[in-house]
Amino acid sequence: MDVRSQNNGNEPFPGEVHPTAGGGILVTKLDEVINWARSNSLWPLVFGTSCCAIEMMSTAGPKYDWSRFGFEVARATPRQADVIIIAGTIVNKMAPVLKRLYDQMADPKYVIAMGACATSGGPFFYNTYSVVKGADHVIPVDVYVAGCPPRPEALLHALITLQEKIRSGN
Amino acid sequence: MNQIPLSHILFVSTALFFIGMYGLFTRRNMITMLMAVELILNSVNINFIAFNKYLYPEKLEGVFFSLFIIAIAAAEAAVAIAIIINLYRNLHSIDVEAADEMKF
Amino acid sequence: MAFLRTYLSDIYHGARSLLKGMKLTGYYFTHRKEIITQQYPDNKAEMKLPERFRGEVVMLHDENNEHACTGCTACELACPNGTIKIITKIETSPDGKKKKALDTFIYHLELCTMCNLCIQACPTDAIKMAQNFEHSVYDRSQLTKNLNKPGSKIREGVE
Amino acid sequence: MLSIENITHSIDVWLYGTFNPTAALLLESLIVGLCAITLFAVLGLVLVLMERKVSAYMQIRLGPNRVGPGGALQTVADTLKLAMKEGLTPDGADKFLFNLAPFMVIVVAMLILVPVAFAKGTQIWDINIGVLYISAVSSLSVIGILMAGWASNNKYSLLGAMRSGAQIVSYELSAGLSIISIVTLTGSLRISDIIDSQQDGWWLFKGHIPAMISFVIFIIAVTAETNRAPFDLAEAESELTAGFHTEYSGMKFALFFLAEYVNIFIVCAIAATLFLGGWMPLHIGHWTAFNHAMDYIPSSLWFIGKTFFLIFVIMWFRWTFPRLRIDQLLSLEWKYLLPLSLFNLLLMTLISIKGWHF
Amino acid sequence: MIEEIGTTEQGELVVNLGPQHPSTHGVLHLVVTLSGETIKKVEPHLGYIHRSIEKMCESLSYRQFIYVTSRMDYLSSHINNHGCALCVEKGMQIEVPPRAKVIRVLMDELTRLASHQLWWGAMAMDVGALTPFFYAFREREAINDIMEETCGARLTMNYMAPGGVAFDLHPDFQRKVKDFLAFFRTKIDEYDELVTDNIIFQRRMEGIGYLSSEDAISYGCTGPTARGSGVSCDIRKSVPYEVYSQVQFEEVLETGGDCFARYNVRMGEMRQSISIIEQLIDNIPGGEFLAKTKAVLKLPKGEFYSKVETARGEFGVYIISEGGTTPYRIKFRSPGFSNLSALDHMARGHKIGDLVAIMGTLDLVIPDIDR
Amino acid sequence: MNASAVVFYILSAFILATGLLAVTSRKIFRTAIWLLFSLTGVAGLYFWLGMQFIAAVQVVVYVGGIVVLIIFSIFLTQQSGKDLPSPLRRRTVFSALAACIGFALTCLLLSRYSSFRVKESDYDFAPDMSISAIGNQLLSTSEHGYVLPFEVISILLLAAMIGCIVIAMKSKPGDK
Amino acid sequence: MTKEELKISVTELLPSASFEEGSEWTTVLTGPDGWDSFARQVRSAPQLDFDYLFCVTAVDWKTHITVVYHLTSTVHRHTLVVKVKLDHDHPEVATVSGIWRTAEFHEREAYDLMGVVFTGHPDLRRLFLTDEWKGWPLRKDYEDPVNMIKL
Amino acid sequence: MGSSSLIVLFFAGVAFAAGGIAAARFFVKGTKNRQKGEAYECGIPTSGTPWNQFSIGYYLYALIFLIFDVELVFMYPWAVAVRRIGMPALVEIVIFLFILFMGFLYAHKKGALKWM
Ligand code: SF4
Ligand code: SF4
Ligand code: SF4
Repeated sequence: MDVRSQNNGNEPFPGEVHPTAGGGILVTKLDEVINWARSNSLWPLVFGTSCCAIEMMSTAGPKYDWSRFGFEVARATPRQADVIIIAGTIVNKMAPVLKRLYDQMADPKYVIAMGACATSGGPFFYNTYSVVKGADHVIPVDVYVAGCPPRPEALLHALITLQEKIRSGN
Repeated sequence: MNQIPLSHILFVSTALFFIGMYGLFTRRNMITMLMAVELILNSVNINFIAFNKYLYPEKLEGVFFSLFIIAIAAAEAAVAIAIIINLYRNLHSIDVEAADEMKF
Repeated sequence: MAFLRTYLSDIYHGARSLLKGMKLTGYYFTHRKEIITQQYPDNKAEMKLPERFRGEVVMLHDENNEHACTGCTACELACPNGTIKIITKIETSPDGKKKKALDTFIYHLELCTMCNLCIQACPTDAIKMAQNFEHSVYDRSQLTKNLNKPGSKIREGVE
Repeated sequence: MLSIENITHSIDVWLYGTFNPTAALLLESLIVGLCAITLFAVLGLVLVLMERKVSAYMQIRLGPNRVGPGGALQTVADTLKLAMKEGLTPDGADKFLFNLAPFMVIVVAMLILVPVAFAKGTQIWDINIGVLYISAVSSLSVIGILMAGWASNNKYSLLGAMRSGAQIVSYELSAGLSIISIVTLTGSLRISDIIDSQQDGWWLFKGHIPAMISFVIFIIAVTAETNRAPFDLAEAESELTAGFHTEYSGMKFALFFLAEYVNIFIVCAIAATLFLGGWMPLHIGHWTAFNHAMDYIPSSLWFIGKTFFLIFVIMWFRWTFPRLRIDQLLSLEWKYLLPLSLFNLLLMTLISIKGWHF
Repeated sequence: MIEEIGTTEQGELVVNLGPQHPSTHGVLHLVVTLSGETIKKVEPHLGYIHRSIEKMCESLSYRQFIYVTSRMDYLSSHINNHGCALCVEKGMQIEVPPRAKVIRVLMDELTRLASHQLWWGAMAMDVGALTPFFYAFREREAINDIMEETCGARLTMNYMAPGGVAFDLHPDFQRKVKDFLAFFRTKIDEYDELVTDNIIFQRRMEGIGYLSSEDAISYGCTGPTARGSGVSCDIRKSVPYEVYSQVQFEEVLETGGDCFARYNVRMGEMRQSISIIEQLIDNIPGGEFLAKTKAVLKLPKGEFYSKVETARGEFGVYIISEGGTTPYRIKFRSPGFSNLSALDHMARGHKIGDLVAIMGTLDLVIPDIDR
Repeated sequence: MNASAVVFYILSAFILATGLLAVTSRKIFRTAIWLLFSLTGVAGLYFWLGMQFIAAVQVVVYVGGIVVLIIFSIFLTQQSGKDLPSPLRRRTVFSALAACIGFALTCLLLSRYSSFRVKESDYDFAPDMSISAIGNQLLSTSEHGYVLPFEVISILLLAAMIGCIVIAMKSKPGDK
Repeated sequence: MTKEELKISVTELLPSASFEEGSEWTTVLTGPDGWDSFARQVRSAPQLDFDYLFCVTAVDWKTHITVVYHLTSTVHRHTLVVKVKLDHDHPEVATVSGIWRTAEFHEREAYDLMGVVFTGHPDLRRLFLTDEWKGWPLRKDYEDPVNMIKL
Repeated sequence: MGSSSLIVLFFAGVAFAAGGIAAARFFVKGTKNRQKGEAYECGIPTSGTPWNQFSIGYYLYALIFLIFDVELVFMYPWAVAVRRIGMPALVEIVIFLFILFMGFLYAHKKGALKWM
């Protein structure tokens, strides 16, 4: 199964996309605490497909050190991860895998599309037969960051942007 | 503890013994049979300890007996499992019925 | 005996090599000055990017809101991945001459690979690479930009 | 002087003074239970933060520093987040065992706390078989891991659990032999007796080289038993993604995580008790003034200091060494540690019989 | 009796490693057949990052297509670009100015250093040591800073242009490179201390993933992978391009054929790269950095093949031109593709942990394989 | 009934219930887990009896050793996900009947002697004595010493170990 | 061996071969027949000893398809390029994966992207694309209206 | 506290774990989808179940471990008593260990301690 079917709009893609739920029964104060916790403890899934992954590793590296924000607990299994940083190109063969990984994550979950490829297909937008034109064709994306690759600070900026989004409660 | 008569403990151990017996009768799979045997051995051990405790609290013989039983049970389990594994290698089954064909 | 000798020397050398590694990590643990971490959002003020760093394509406007783009589409052609779309219009100059001019310069930041080819291709140096890199957005349509400012026109004398 | 012993004692006196014995016992139980839970929570928070900071400093970076002062609230945020995260149970799993496994590891970790002496006179139960109790109960934890690995119905989990099973049982031998070699010196399994016997010096120093060897062996063995790098094959990230807890999420995963850290704490506490005198202050021979000065440091601080030092050493291992391969891991135990510790034990016996120790 | 797929024979287990897996360095998908912990078979499944670069290039001009190649082996992006530029220059018969030649070689070697550093850290991480990764990145960041200053980007620089390089060197370049080399020379000893000499590491590497020299040639392995088996295959020596014939360096050869040999080759190559840079850094000739070329490049009808030595091995660019502004067909011979094909052969009979180590020493970059 | 008695009955119920599950469960892995719980319950019973040492030994050997070994051998020889074949109805009924009758008979016998009651003072040998007492008696060469069995155990273990290795490592008749 | 010498030895082995001039290496043009045995011979003949196949390329010439093999000898350091001309609609050629192991992957790639069938290949499947993919994307007449956005 | 502490801590552990898990149940409404419940295997649908025969080389270690474990159990009372008894205890344990060590050497020689 590949994304073509989704582009055509006929066949449903495996698994359904739902908006991430926050629960509706919480009082605001508690909500704030929980959002604070969630925003400060974003454990990324180890997921890098190509060049952007190197910059993601640099961000994890000593100079930029995303552990300052508490992001360093990169989990290899989607069950324990909170955020997928789509670092790199997503091709049609990979799309179901990405979708599956996203589906298998425990709620709440967030997605950052890192780099031109993940936001829109980037350099591989035209004249390629195998690249997904943006990861948001596959899974819902919370934050996009442009660049090819974005420099580590840009990724950190994206993470901060995501934190703000979580904190604001949607 | 003193409120519990010895017979209650013996009752438990007897029950355990017959549970083990039941398992030994019904199961055909060697590993599960081995487990049932372990239950039986345990029921015996309970008796030793309880008798020691209730009847001869100043002595340690019961303790020693159960200690040695445990040791022997371990050795027995080890050998039994080695045999089971070997059987399995040869027959690809550890059903007791299959073991009838054992040639050596 | 020889067996015992190698056995023990194995242990000795193994332990030594392990201790050597621990010494190194221990050294870094105790020497805070070796830490090279930069604190990104806090160091924005003193952060200095190299002047050649390519963050995004911008069009230069002077104080009169004038730019140097003639709408020649050289950059559009040079761009390997169709990041730039130039929409031109026909402008009639006061003296009645009709001239092709830039209407909108559409720039898809989400596609751009910062390869610098458009900049090199531009005959009038109307565009250049800026150093802004904070491109995170919630909605990717915000990444499609219009580079010529509203109401801007071409600077006099640029051909 | 404010010491934990006085506090617990006064609480005890107060309880039994004000309530009838049954109620007092119940209340005491409640307090102990709450203390244990708090201890768990605090240990989890502190140790995880410590690990992250230690690793950061060794890796020339800063580590968590933005949540709360100096990053102190980082683990609080993590815990809260984990508690507020969905706890998945895969469809294919054996749901009962899958959910039972975290309980198992946590309960085991709780039960090992029983004989640990946190300070002078502060012990939940000074059980007469002290160290044997600890090695007995800790051998239960392997079942929790096997259970988790099997019940997940996931190949990585199963492989991880099998590895961890083989590893834990193997290293139990050396750990046990190291403990026994100290027991030959103390002549008692009771934790308080073991600490008392170190009044005039720690066994690490009193027992000459054999004690040091068994100390080293013990540290290596417990590192392996707690599945810590370089023996973290059960969760070898680059091989088995997350090992036996691959399928666990949210709080269930957090419980495994927590149990791992609590186990580290406990084994380090045991090592400190056996070899470094537990809460005993450092005393050196006849330097009376020095010894007196040392006595002024509360015993709980001594205990915590020694334990955390050992925890640090174990973390240091983790951030320095590559992981062993499974066959190397096992041959390290069976070819090196086990014969060595057997031999070492005999030496130790000789020392203790001849009274050659100080 | 056993009908499920996934269990081929009794007691065998089929496990997927990847496409999302920490040790596959991207999206390689390995289907591993295990018996217990022992590997019976490894079957690579590719294409999870197949971006159809060859097809794309057919519609890109000769100036444009170069940048795409930095996205293939992004760790040697410079060297890839170099290979493409060489091929275009070969077709157009452009004479590259001497300054550009030296700059290119300098950049190549810096890229190689950066790539090997990353490899070192990542491989140590694969075998379970996490700290080396961070030390490696410290040095890599130093190189990245130098690169960024001159080329304007950290990873995908697009610095090569047909006929030379896109910009001149930054005025600080020489000083910074010298500082870096002095710094790195001490650090590479630390690498040895921390990893090479470590007994656990050695035991994990020695005798693992043996590849004989005949097999290496037959599988088309190149680069450090083949040189670890004693096959002399350094393009910089055998078909020297640019100024490689004028600098003194050794082709690092090891005969072990196992993981440790490959490891040592790369460590040796880092030292060789340092010495190459040291020889050149003070001798950068003046003059133009970019030959004058037409605005639109058109290759004559014909076929052109050029190869360079990337950090992973022989990278070949094969352009078939029909005389237009775009290539008619372009083929990239990527080193990782051939190196990967030997993986099954190397991994059989070892443990899962060894598979990770073997992949670590193959230093695969998946987009380079998938293109 | 005081707290201690309650504990005893809970423990007994636990032992018997998990024991019963262990012999009836259809999933073999679960069988092992139930067995484990039953054995742990027995250890608890020893604890309750004040025999800490034996309790610990029970846990160390049975739980830490035998059950782990059983689990390993399950993985090796079973399709642990498949249900065990259910035993023949006839056999189940027959065995249950036999077990029940045997149990009833034994209980009958036991009830005759239900007057074992112990004087309270007899319990009070200090529990701490026990381990060193065990040690002393184990090593003593006197009449009541167990040094000979102690050494014999080592020979038994040696025999078991060699036996295991010989048996378990014997390869298939087919392959060399 | 120089280019000329190579030509002579090649002609000896494969009399039907023609040569293409104008590139840096000796280039042999041949059809699919006899390629198999020719490959075997250039690999094993001691004076040729082409033990290293470094590139396999399939090219769609609209009328026909050629498969280009780049061979080198690591002993003699000479290079030979062999172009095998195949039918456009049913390109079929014998595999050389038994001679050079590396060809296994390269041939799968050529099959995947160009549709060249290598007879005798041990495992000829799609390599990069999914198994259910239709068409041979690197061919010039390949159209994919869904995925391919033409610039 | 006496032996009741075991019961207390047992329940404390259960309460701790249950409390944590229940909190998540209460606060988080998870989404459901078809793939969530499937086993994770690097994003590829798994084939077959791991609950199959599974050949492992560990069982020999477990076998030998069991033997040594029993030996260890006997050594605890020995270790407690050894100082009081003195030399004879040493002799006894030397014999004991020697016999076992023979088995160990045998296992070593037969390659039982080599990975299979
Ligand atoms: S955006 Fe650029 S750097 Fe990132 S993956 Fe795509 S091509 Fe590579
Ligand atoms: S930098 Fe490159 S990709 Fe971006 S607009 Fe310019 S030419 Fe296009
Ligand atoms: S930016 Fe430059 S190249 Fe592009 S249209 Fe304007 S003038 Fe032409």
